[in-house]
Amino acid sequence: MNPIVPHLIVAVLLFAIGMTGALARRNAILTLVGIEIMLNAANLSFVVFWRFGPNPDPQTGLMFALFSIAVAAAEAAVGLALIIVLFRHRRTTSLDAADSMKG
Amino acid sequence: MLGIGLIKGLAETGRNFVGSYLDPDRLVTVEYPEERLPVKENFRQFPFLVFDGEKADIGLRCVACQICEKECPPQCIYIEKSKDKKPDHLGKPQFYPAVFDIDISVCMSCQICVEVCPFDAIKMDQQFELSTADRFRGLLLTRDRLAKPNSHFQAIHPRDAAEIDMRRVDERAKAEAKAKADAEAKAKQATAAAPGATKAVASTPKPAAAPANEGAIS
Amino acid sequence: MSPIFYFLAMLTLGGAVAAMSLRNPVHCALSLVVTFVGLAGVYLGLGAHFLGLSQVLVYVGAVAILLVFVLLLTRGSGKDEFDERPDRWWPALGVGGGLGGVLIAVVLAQPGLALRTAPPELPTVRALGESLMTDFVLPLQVVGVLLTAALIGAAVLALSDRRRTPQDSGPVTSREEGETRR
Amino acid sequence: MAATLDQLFVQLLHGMTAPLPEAIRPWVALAISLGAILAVFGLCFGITTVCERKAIARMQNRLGPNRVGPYGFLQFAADGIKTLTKEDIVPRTADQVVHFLAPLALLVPVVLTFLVLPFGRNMTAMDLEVGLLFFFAAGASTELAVFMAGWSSRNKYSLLGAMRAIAQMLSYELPFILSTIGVVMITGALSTTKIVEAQAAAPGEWLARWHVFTPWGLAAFLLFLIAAFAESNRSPFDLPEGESEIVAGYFIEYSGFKFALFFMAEYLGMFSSSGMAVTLFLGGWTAPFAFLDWVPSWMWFFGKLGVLIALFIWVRGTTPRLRMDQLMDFAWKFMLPLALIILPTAAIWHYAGRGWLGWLVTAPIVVGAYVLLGRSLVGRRRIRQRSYRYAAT
Amino acid sequence: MPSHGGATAKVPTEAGAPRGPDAYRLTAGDNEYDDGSLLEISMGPQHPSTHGVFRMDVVLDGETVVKLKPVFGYLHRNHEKIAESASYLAAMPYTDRLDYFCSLTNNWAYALAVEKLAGLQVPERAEFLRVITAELTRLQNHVCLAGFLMQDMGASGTPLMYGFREREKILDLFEALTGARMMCNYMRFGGCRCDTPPGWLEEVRKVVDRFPRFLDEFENLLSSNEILMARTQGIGVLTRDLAINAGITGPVLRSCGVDYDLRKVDGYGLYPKFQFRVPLGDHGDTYDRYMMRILEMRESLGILRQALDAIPEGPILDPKSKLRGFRPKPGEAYGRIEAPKGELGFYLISDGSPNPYRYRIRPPSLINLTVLEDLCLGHNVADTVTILGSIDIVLGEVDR
Repeated sequence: MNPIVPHLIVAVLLFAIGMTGALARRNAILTLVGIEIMLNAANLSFVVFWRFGPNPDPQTGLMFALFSIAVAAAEAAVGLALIIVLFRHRRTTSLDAADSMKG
Repeated sequence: MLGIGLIKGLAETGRNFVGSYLDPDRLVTVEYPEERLPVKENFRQFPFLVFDGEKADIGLRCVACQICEKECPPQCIYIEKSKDKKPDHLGKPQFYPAVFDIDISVCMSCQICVEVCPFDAIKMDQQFELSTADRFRGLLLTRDRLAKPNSHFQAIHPRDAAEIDMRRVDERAKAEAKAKADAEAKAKQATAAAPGATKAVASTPKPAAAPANEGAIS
Repeated sequence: MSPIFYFLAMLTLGGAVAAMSLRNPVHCALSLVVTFVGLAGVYLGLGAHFLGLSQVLVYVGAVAILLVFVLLLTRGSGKDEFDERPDRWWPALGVGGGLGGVLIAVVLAQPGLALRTAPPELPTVRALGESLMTDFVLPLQVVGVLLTAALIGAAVLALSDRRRTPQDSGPVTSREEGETRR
Repeated sequence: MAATLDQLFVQLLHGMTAPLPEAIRPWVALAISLGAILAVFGLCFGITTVCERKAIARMQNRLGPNRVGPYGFLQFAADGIKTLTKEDIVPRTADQVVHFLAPLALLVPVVLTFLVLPFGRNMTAMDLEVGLLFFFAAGASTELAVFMAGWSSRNKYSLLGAMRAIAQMLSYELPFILSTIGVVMITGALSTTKIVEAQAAAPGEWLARWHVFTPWGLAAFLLFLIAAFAESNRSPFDLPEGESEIVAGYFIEYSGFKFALFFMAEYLGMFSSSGMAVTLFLGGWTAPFAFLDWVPSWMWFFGKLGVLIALFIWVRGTTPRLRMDQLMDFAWKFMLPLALIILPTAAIWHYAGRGWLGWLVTAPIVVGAYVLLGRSLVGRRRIRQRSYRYAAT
Repeated sequence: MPSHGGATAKVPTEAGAPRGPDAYRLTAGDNEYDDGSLLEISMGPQHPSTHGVFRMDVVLDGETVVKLKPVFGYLHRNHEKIAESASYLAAMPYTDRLDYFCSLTNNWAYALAVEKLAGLQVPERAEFLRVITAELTRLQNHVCLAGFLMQDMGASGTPLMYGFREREKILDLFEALTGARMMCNYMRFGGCRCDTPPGWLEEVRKVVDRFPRFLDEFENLLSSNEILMARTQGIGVLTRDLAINAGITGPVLRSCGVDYDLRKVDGYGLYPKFQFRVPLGDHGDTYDRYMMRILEMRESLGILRQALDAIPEGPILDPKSKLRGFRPKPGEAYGRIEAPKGELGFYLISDGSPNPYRYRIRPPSLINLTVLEDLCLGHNVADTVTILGSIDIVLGEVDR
């Protein structure tokens, strides 16, 4: 079998799991976890295409994944800071509580 | 500059590290069961009852006056007075303790009993390895286990013992002199009446007091 | 495909499922770590050593720690947070499953997925660094700016509210309290 | 003869793996190396605990353990048997699974960090091109284990200890990594083997090119060492387990063998970060002077490791513990700026050459930065020695 | 029968205070604190650095103390009532156990009170012996305090062991003089129990001569240490007014600049004859409290040297004092001394019987402990431990 396929299927499943979780979970932190999983799934596909893909450029896929990791770290930091602020105001991390624009 | 104090401290511990191998003043540890410090003369730990002579039940100095029982701060002494009387070293008939118990687990070795005793009968021991596996019998010392000969007291508290022995010798000499004088007076009064009886009274305590005399001199 | 890959894939997917379905948020975060480690293993297997180790360093060493830290700070760890209604799960499962199905179908049905049979020569770290400094220098700078902004933003967000809370009294006020109380 | 002794263990490994088929040979070699590392450093752990207790005892003018075996050196065996036979108590409210996994999750990454350390010439268990990154990645994973232990015990003290540990390890991770970047810049490699080779004496020179012999290298070495103290939770950074404040920190609810695992992980972490300090700054297995090259390389490595461990012990016997905010201040306001200043200094050194010019330019920068940062750190808190007055009468 | 239901536990009583198991929680019924963002931990009675069986209920915001409640009484031994039912002499060994570091100063304070009550005169040699033993006690108390303080700061025992090494030498002196190392039970009404054994004063002089070397070592090790200074300076600041209002005494009071030393104020014993200075601090923080002890030790050494030079021969007990059947006239007396920890006072009322009618102790540890919360608020958990250590309490004295 084409070795690219199982790798891609793992990436797809990971993405689907992350998406399901991000939609279903109400805890803001777990939603963030879901998003992280989706980002990782995307990263995996980048690496897979870098490794097996037809693109002759040897490093673009790797670089994209690397930058994506950096962005994910920033996203996690800001997202979690937001959650802390939300918790301070609402005393909960449930996303349903964040339903008004005014703090 | 940051770090100077830290380096000073490191130098100090380093010096102590080396010093502990070289300087006996630094390494003060005594490895107890194998090495022992000499016991200081004043050291006190748990009282014992002094007896003169060889046998505890004859030579016990205690007259069961119960002052120590009353004064004992944690009330760890239990005394029962005897029904009968025995002659003491002066030849005077005295009570003796039928029961004399001290509870080690309560006693705090404060020496108050020793201080208040008018008969020099209870003294502080220096035996400190008193632990035992028997919680009840082992920790309640009865009269027989409390009684220790005067020679033991002389060994652990030589200065005190010498002083007390001197005093007791004096007392007895005085008592004997007085007894003699009394006897002589009696003898004079009743010129031919039973001279052997007084002699017998005066000579009874002699065997018991003899070792005490020797100890005081040596 | 080597059995190691299948093992790592199972680890990754199992971790992800656990991370999205366990009740206790801390367990979720810990399962997420399993996913991250599994992915790092997959990367290493694919020859992307630098990326795999960066994945561990960043995700396990920083992001996961940050997650559990926030869980602790928001007291989310003690309570049972799994009180969401199942009616949220069915649509979510529908969307997720549908998307997954479509994508898997696409992957399987795509005959034109060209395969580079010979593995690319694995780039040395030096080569990676050089391309970072030449071809990718603009993204690098942008990521740098982004990270700085994120750092400052996170710090400001987390700090600003702090000053207003009444409990955050310094030693000076406490001493005044002590005196008035006496 | 010297060369045989030098390569003794390498030859041994070759001899053991040679009859195996080609496909599994590297894996078997790795497994054997791992076993050897576990055995050697396990023994080191035992001996170090005894030595530490004896050394600290001597610093405190005590005798230390001296009952089990000759001079008490088998004390660790007695302690090991004791911890192994002790009852393993898990609190009823604890999260059983996480509580069980935490010591393992701590020990495994710590052991993995040893794989990339070059113990001698050709004696790296896993000679990765990104060895240094591997070391940091594995080291970073220990934080999670600490959190697992602290959180799963359901004890307030352990939770406080875990929070402290995580905050501390995260903060010191930065100077820990940044202080090594200078070395990576100068040697141009992330491979530990290459870093060590770069520090060997060049032909014709009498002194080795250890990084610690340069101004920036010395400063980076000290930073790395301080961060290593913090990463391995050793005094004066032993807040996560500060026994006088939070009793035992994150492993308060562990007993018996699991506690021993934590204890072991702490010491192994100390060994691995010391080993990395030796590798990066003290020339790894290279001899300091060219004429001492005949001494087997692994002896150099373990000798230097021993010196660093002795330093760890010495500091532990001396210092009081820092407070949490001071710890953070120290990491962020002193170590991090200093590490950032050291980076360009290393670059300047690289271009100014290792002659007198390099010294003239870089030494003042490093010393000046140290003095200024130190003064601002101390000055902000108005910390100084005081003089005292006496009552008039 | 008390019910165990959660509902009944929350029923407010007269002052709105909750009852049941929650009643002892600091955050109970307090909405400001009870929102779950604070952590309440109980430090002690089994805690490594509460100096015995002391307990602190601490409410933490992160690691900052927002509330602290000292809980004590775990070591209550009914000392005062026992003394009221025993003879005057029988209370003396019990005073050893108040502050078990300083049994000799405790003896002195009690003896002083009884002497006032019974009008006994202390011979001069006994007064000298009292000063010598009291200052030795001060030395060994302060070295232990400094050691324990450093131990609380996490110094893995090194300063503590140095302190104990020196204390050992002083305890050996006590043992040679009184027969016991800690529970000395040495002073009697109107003097001391026994005279010095031969050569004892020379031994004291040896120890006194060696002691400054130890103090220098200690200061080298610690006083300039950056970590120590950072941990103690500006921490647990006790203001002058609060100290005076709360009745703080001893080195803790002097560390905030109040010149109050009973050795100078009352001039009891022979202290007016000796030259010594009273060190004063200006900040009232933990560092000052620590340094007060170090400086006081140097002054104590001066007193000891003067006393050893001037000690006369003579009797050691007032001939009027009686061991058995001691019955002071009806009346009351308050005897106080500057114990190493502060003002230690004994208040006695006699009704002419062999035992005191009222026997009351003013323990410095307890009174000094009352400001603990004021000192700790707003500081770190780690600081509460060092602040407690710098106040220098002994639970035997706090709980009595």
